[in-house]
Amino acid sequence: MVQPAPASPLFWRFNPEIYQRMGMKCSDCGHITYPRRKICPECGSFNVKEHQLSKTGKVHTFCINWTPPPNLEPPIVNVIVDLDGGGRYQGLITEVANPEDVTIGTKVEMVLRKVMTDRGLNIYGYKFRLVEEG
Amino acid sequence: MVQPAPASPLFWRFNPEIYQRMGMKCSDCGHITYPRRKICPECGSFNVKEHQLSKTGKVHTFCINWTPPPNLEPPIVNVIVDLDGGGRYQGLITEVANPEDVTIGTKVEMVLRKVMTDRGLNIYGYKFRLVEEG
Amino acid sequence: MRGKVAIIGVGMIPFGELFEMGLEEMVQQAYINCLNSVDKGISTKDIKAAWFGQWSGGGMIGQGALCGASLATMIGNREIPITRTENGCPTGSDAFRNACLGVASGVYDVVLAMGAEKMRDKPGVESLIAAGGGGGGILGLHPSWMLGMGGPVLQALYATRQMHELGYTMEDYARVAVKNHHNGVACPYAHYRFEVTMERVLNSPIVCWPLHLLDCCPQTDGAACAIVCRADIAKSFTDKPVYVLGSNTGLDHKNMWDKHSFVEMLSTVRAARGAFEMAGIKPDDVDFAEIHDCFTNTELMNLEDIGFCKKGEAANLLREGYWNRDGAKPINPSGGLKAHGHPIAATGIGQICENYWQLREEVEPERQVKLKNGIALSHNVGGDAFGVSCVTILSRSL
Amino acid sequence: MRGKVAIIGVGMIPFGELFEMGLEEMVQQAYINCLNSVDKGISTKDIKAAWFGQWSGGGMIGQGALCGASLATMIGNREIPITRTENGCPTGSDAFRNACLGVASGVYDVVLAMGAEKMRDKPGVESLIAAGGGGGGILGLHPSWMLGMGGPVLQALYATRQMHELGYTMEDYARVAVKNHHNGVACPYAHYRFEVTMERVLNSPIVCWPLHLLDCCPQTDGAACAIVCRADIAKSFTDKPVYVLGSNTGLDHKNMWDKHSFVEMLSTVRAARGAFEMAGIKPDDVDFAEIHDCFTNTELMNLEDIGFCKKGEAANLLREGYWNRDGAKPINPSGGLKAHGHPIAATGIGQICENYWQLREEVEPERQVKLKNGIALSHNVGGDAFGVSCVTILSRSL
Ligand SMILES: [Zn+2]
Ligand SMILES: [Zn+2]
Repeated sequence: MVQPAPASPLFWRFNPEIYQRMGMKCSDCGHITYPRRKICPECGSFNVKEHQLSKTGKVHTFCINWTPPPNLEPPIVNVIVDLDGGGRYQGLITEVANPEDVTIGTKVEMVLRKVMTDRGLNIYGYKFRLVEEG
Repeated sequence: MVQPAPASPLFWRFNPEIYQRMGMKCSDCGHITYPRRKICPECGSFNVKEHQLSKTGKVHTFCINWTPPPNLEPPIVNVIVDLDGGGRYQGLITEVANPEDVTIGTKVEMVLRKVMTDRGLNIYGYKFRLVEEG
Repeated sequence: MRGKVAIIGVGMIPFGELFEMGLEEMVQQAYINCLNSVDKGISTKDIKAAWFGQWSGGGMIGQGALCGASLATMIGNREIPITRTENGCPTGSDAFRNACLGVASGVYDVVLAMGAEKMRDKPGVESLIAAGGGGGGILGLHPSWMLGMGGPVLQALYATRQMHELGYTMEDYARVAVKNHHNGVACPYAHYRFEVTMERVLNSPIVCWPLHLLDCCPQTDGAACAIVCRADIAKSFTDKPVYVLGSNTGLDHKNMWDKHSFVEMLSTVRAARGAFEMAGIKPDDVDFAEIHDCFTNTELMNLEDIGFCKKGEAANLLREGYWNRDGAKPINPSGGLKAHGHPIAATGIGQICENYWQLREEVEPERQVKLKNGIALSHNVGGDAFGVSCVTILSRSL
Repeated sequence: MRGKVAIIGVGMIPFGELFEMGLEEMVQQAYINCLNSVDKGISTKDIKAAWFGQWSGGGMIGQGALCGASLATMIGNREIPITRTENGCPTGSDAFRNACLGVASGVYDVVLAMGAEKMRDKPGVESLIAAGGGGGGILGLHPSWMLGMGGPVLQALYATRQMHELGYTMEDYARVAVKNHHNGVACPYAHYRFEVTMERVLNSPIVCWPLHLLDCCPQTDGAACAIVCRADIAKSFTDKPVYVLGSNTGLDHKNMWDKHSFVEMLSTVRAARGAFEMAGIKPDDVDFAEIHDCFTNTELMNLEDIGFCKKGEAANLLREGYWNRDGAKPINPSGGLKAHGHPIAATGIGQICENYWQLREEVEPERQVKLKNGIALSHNVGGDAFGVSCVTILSRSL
């Protein structure tokens, strides 16, 4: 797979999106998404503004991948998370001993982790960790 | 660039094309080309047969590449060769001290050389060498 | 489009692991078969334009930069315009749609739609990775968002939610594989021609829970094409043309996290709605269909999204035999992607070949479905996050 | 097609090294500019289908699998069908052609043609290699045949033979750069807005003899789009629509060794012949043109192949000022690929934007060409071994 090097402009452009979890919200239809853009993908409105995505949410759906790409150790748990405050986020679960602990509705929070290495450089991003219920 | 590994089926399929210089000739329009195929690319005829390409010919056109891809040492001389007996062939000149020795009409012959390495394996093919005029 | 365009010939090669054939040879054999299929004969020179569906652009085999000239060289016809189209898994059926528009435009009387894909020159995992399943960069997004994604993951995220919202089970999914493998046995063009039992599916390794290996379609090489022409001149090529009633592409978000639902694909809903409208018919008017069963759970979702049944009913109907080859509405008599194979850009046109043959009642008696209205539908869904779907509706009469 | 299709709005962004913009933002800005350009206004909902020209598929930036859903998500319109097309360097103009066919088909009244390319997220050499200049595998061929090939090599093989057969010189080639850079200075959308002298071109490093660095167009990011509609409803959107008289794609062999000549490109010859026939006009009827000068020698060849002069005459006419912006037949008043830049899939639609503005006499007075017949032509050539060419003929009247 051809992919951008960690030093490429794509990575630089996405810094606020990734590390500050900066997304957008449509002033017309209320759709929340990321990355930021000029036009709402849901309704086509140009009336959009920056929106700070939450770090916490609940699992909307998930799967347990036993045949991930090289450099990922199976099983990995992919999730789509309903973020508190709106919007959905796509990612991986980290630090879970038993994949069966993840189910629809499970509470999770984002933690910064190394997501991959490319040509010797680390690439960081958010993964989801299960929230201990008190 | 995504490219096939040296052990991929593509390389196996092209063995006769490369090492035996096996091409095709159209029985209807006389067009000679490679690789072999079921339909003449020139006239669309299905009436084609195998054709043994010659090892010798004359330079039809050429250029001197000072910015070749990595792993090739500039200058390299690219040529299109009118093969004796018909057909044209595309390739690189080898073993020429002075690129200016190559010009339109120069006599050349094919010699088997290593053309590249990929993941530690050598890939062989033909290059063109200038023919000493007796 | 209805009433303007007809199919007068189709050609396909048996799908499979065709290590001995390059993309060019696959295309040429499908093309020769197609020309030969035209009842009253046709010459290359009769074809005035072509659309070349090709998905990977050669990423699988270093065939980058495939373009119109590639197909022109393969079929030996450089006197016509050819466009290469790419639209995810529906690439072939969308190329067919563009070919139909070309005819409907009045600019070209007779045109070719070709779809071909070489998936098997690389081993499975590497091939999936070449296609972008590997993570970073794909879709122009940050790897943090895409890490660990890929075809089975995308579909499994739907499958889990289908189980949660609709009560579907892994047994329901397995039953789709059982049905389609059974159909594939009778199809000489199919990649996998063996039966599977529900036990075998459920005991096959988990690829991505809740999907087993035998819930996934294979990686397949293949090529398929069709010649379409103005409906009013079709009878000069064959006494049994098949008419294009509707051909539509529907879209949805390219990112998973923008989807409104994981038990429904709006791309399919939109493609079907538009195609039925164009055709002036209803889902009930369709005799049988070829549906995009890239994964078993997808077939159930598609049947509902197309409108063949209500949301949540597809699995029950499957148990009752409703979708069987001899049932009320046969689905995937060819074996579907599951057994027939899924050479991306060839898949959609391969479905059209199958429907052409079925509507002309030319297939093996065992495989032939019963015709009532003489109307067939085919469907694909794919692309980024299943954001693209195509539906094609064919009829043996106008 | 003549008489059926009109352009009612266009949008482009300034081409350049747009490190701060991703593909999505480039597309969105071009789209917003395009909607805003429609004199009597238009809404997104008026657009009923789109064609998305995109060449690299994201190979340059890991944007593999770009498809209809990608553009739908970018422009926030998932209610319409969108096809991604790819056809080498003419990708944009071929997407435009498909959009015109869509309108002519009668299925869609108003459609969008979008072209966009991100070339500069990778450094130049790596970017060329990503595009297949690196040798083996590209085109599905053995590396023994493709080693050391790439854009400049392919064109230099023609340039050498032009010098041999037609007596062209490196000075002749340099003069093309001088002219087009001069034009580019006056174009606010151009990537390179500086003059060059013949000496500067001839003293720039040799990239691939006989071509110097300043004989080559730059690698550029960009996006451009156009809205086309049924000619008979165009006046409801603008009092000054521009009509599409002809739009044609011509092909030739995809392999260099199959070419009959290295001083002529049959792809261009065929594209032009068909477009003139469709338009019902002759080359002499064209006031001015945007021509594919990816390399300086290519412009001379194209002028001959299109039929603006006889083979071997283009360089003399250039010396005489015939092709200058104030000459008898202005060529590349925008600066051409050479100065305006060459973001592959955006290039052809960018030319159409320029011709639309010129025909409506909307550009800066200095850049405005003189109109006689009010007819403009644009041209691209590229793809495997320059096997694909597109010619588009526009007119301010029908
Ligand atoms: Zn909105
Ligand atoms: Zn021939």
